[in-house]
Amino acid sequence: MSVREEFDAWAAEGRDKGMEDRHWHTAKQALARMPVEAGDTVLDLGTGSGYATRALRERDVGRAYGLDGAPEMARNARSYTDDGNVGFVVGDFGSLPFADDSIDHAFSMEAFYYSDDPIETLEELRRVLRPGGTFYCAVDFFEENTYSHGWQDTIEVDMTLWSKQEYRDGFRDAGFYVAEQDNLADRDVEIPPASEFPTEHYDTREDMVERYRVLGTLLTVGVAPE
Amino acid sequence: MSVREEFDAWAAEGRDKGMEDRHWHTAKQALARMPVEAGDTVLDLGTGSGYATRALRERDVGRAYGLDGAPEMARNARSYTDDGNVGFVVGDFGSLPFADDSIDHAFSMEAFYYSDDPIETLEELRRVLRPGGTFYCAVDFFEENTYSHGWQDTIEVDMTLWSKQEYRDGFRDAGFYVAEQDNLADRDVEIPPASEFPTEHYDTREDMVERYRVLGTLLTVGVAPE
Amino acid sequence: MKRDLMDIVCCPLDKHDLELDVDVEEDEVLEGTLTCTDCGETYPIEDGIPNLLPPDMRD
Amino acid sequence: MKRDLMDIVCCPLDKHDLELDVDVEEDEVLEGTLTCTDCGETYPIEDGIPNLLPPDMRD
Ligand SMILES: Nc1ncnc2c1ncn2[C@@H]1O[C@H](CSCC[C@H](N)C(=O)O)[C@@H](O)[C@H]1O
Ligand SMILES: Nc1ncnc2c1ncn2[C@@H]1O[C@H](CSCC[C@H](N)C(=O)O)[C@@H](O)[C@H]1O
Repeated sequence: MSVREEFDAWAAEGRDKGMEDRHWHTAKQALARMPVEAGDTVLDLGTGSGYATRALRERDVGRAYGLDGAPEMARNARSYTDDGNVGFVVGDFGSLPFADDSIDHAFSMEAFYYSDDPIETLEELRRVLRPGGTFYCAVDFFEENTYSHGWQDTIEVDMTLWSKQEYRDGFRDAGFYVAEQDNLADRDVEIPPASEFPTEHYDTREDMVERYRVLGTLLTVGVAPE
Repeated sequence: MSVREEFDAWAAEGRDKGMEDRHWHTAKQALARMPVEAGDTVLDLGTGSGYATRALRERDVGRAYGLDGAPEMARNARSYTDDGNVGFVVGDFGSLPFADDSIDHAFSMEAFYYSDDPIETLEELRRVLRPGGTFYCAVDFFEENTYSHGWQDTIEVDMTLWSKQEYRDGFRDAGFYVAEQDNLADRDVEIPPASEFPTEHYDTREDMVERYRVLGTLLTVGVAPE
Repeated sequence: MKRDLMDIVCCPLDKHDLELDVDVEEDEVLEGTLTCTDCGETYPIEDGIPNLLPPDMRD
Repeated sequence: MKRDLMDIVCCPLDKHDLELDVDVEEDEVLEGTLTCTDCGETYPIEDGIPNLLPPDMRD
């Protein structure tokens, strides 16, 4: 199934809003770290409901664009804001429709690993970022987070399962400098008392603590060179 | 008073260890984010007891060096480890005794603002870092942290009180890319119940929460360009 | 889409500039077409959203 | 100091290479002198720690 079909269906079911609620717990931490300045042009890759695009705009950037490969996602995202400096574009990670050096900073949450060819996507990002621009790449689906491995079985789009080291190496292979890597703990999700385990998803309370408070969301920050 | 006199006296009084205990709460968070690789050469500026130098070495870097302007600090730091790949050097922030492009990543906790000339220090760091190398600069003494402003009265070395924005601007003026800025919350310090306030340092519990859990330690990450 | 998107947008295939033809415009462009000034490929703007997927991914 | 520090260390004033003269060495150099190959300035190594402060900050 194509990205378009898979995620248009998600958008139609309203799953964009559910993702927004869950992903915000750690996405807000990554967004807060971004060195954006007033007037910057920023890009949110795989924007879904567009919450990160809207949050960046609140930091007084000049223009915030959300790109998504699923037209229904972009349509939903557009309907959640009437800020004229927020815009949505349908496009694919592998062929970004932006000019060289046209973006100051880019962000992506839980979307990068759907790319058909992650190195190509990173090269495209390097091309559109101005020298010194950053790419904040946040993912919950990564090698060390074994709790996420089963997701592929429920999604028909191929997913890339990189480790922390593979994220660093991939960024460097595509010509990025790696400035930071971190596990962002989700401190907002509620973890029930031990007596309620096993739950549907976790055998023990320790597992759920490891999943959310320790592994959390993997953030890799790349900086585009000259 | 010179850095040497002021901090040699601190070292003689054992204040290096007290700082280590307190600063570790947030320094460990900054250190964990650094994208160091096995074999890297790393530098800890204003190393004090050398705890950050030792912690970096534990991440399997090739060599970790701590630089300090106070010979007694370096002497103490040296006495706390016998790892042959950890070394200490007496030197000044403004005239770093390292060759161009010789350092992969640099770190500094609660020391940068003692520099005689912070822009010159940043330029020196840019010089010694290889392209793509990072400088992780962590400070508790900054404009937004009004609780820290009184410190200057107790120290005879002149301190630079920059705001978050001034840190970003200063890094850029010295030719760094700014990759990240964050307030690292100190979640380890114990905050007494409201009934115990006012304390010696805080009028209300809210003040102490703001100081540690919100303002915390200001981290600015610079990346050296080509 | 706002017209200022034209400053940074380009053809996803060959990265050349696009030309804007407007069919419906209110505060922003609601319906129209973006045409690559080099390869001539066209990209629709529908309900205010430009679809800049490579043509083979469009449907 | 370990001898491999020589790979990266330089004169703090003019950034030229330093020459190492060893007085006492065990696992590492404990006492000795570093001399700038350009300006001739000397820097002491005491108790295993090189003092590379600019000379006017040394005392
Ligand atoms: N190759 C690709 N090109 C463009 N968008 C893609 C894509 N692969 C996946 N996407 C989009 O990426 C999104 C992933 S879901 C995550 C949405 C949002 N960032 C959030 O945090 O909730 C979907 O909206 C999907 O349509
Ligand atoms: N201009 C300068 N050059 C070199 N070292 C300096 C300096 N100004 C201050 N320092 C050193 O910086 C240290 C600041 S205290 C902080 C020590 C340690 N990083 C910690 O987190 O606990 C002192 O050891 C002091 O000697």
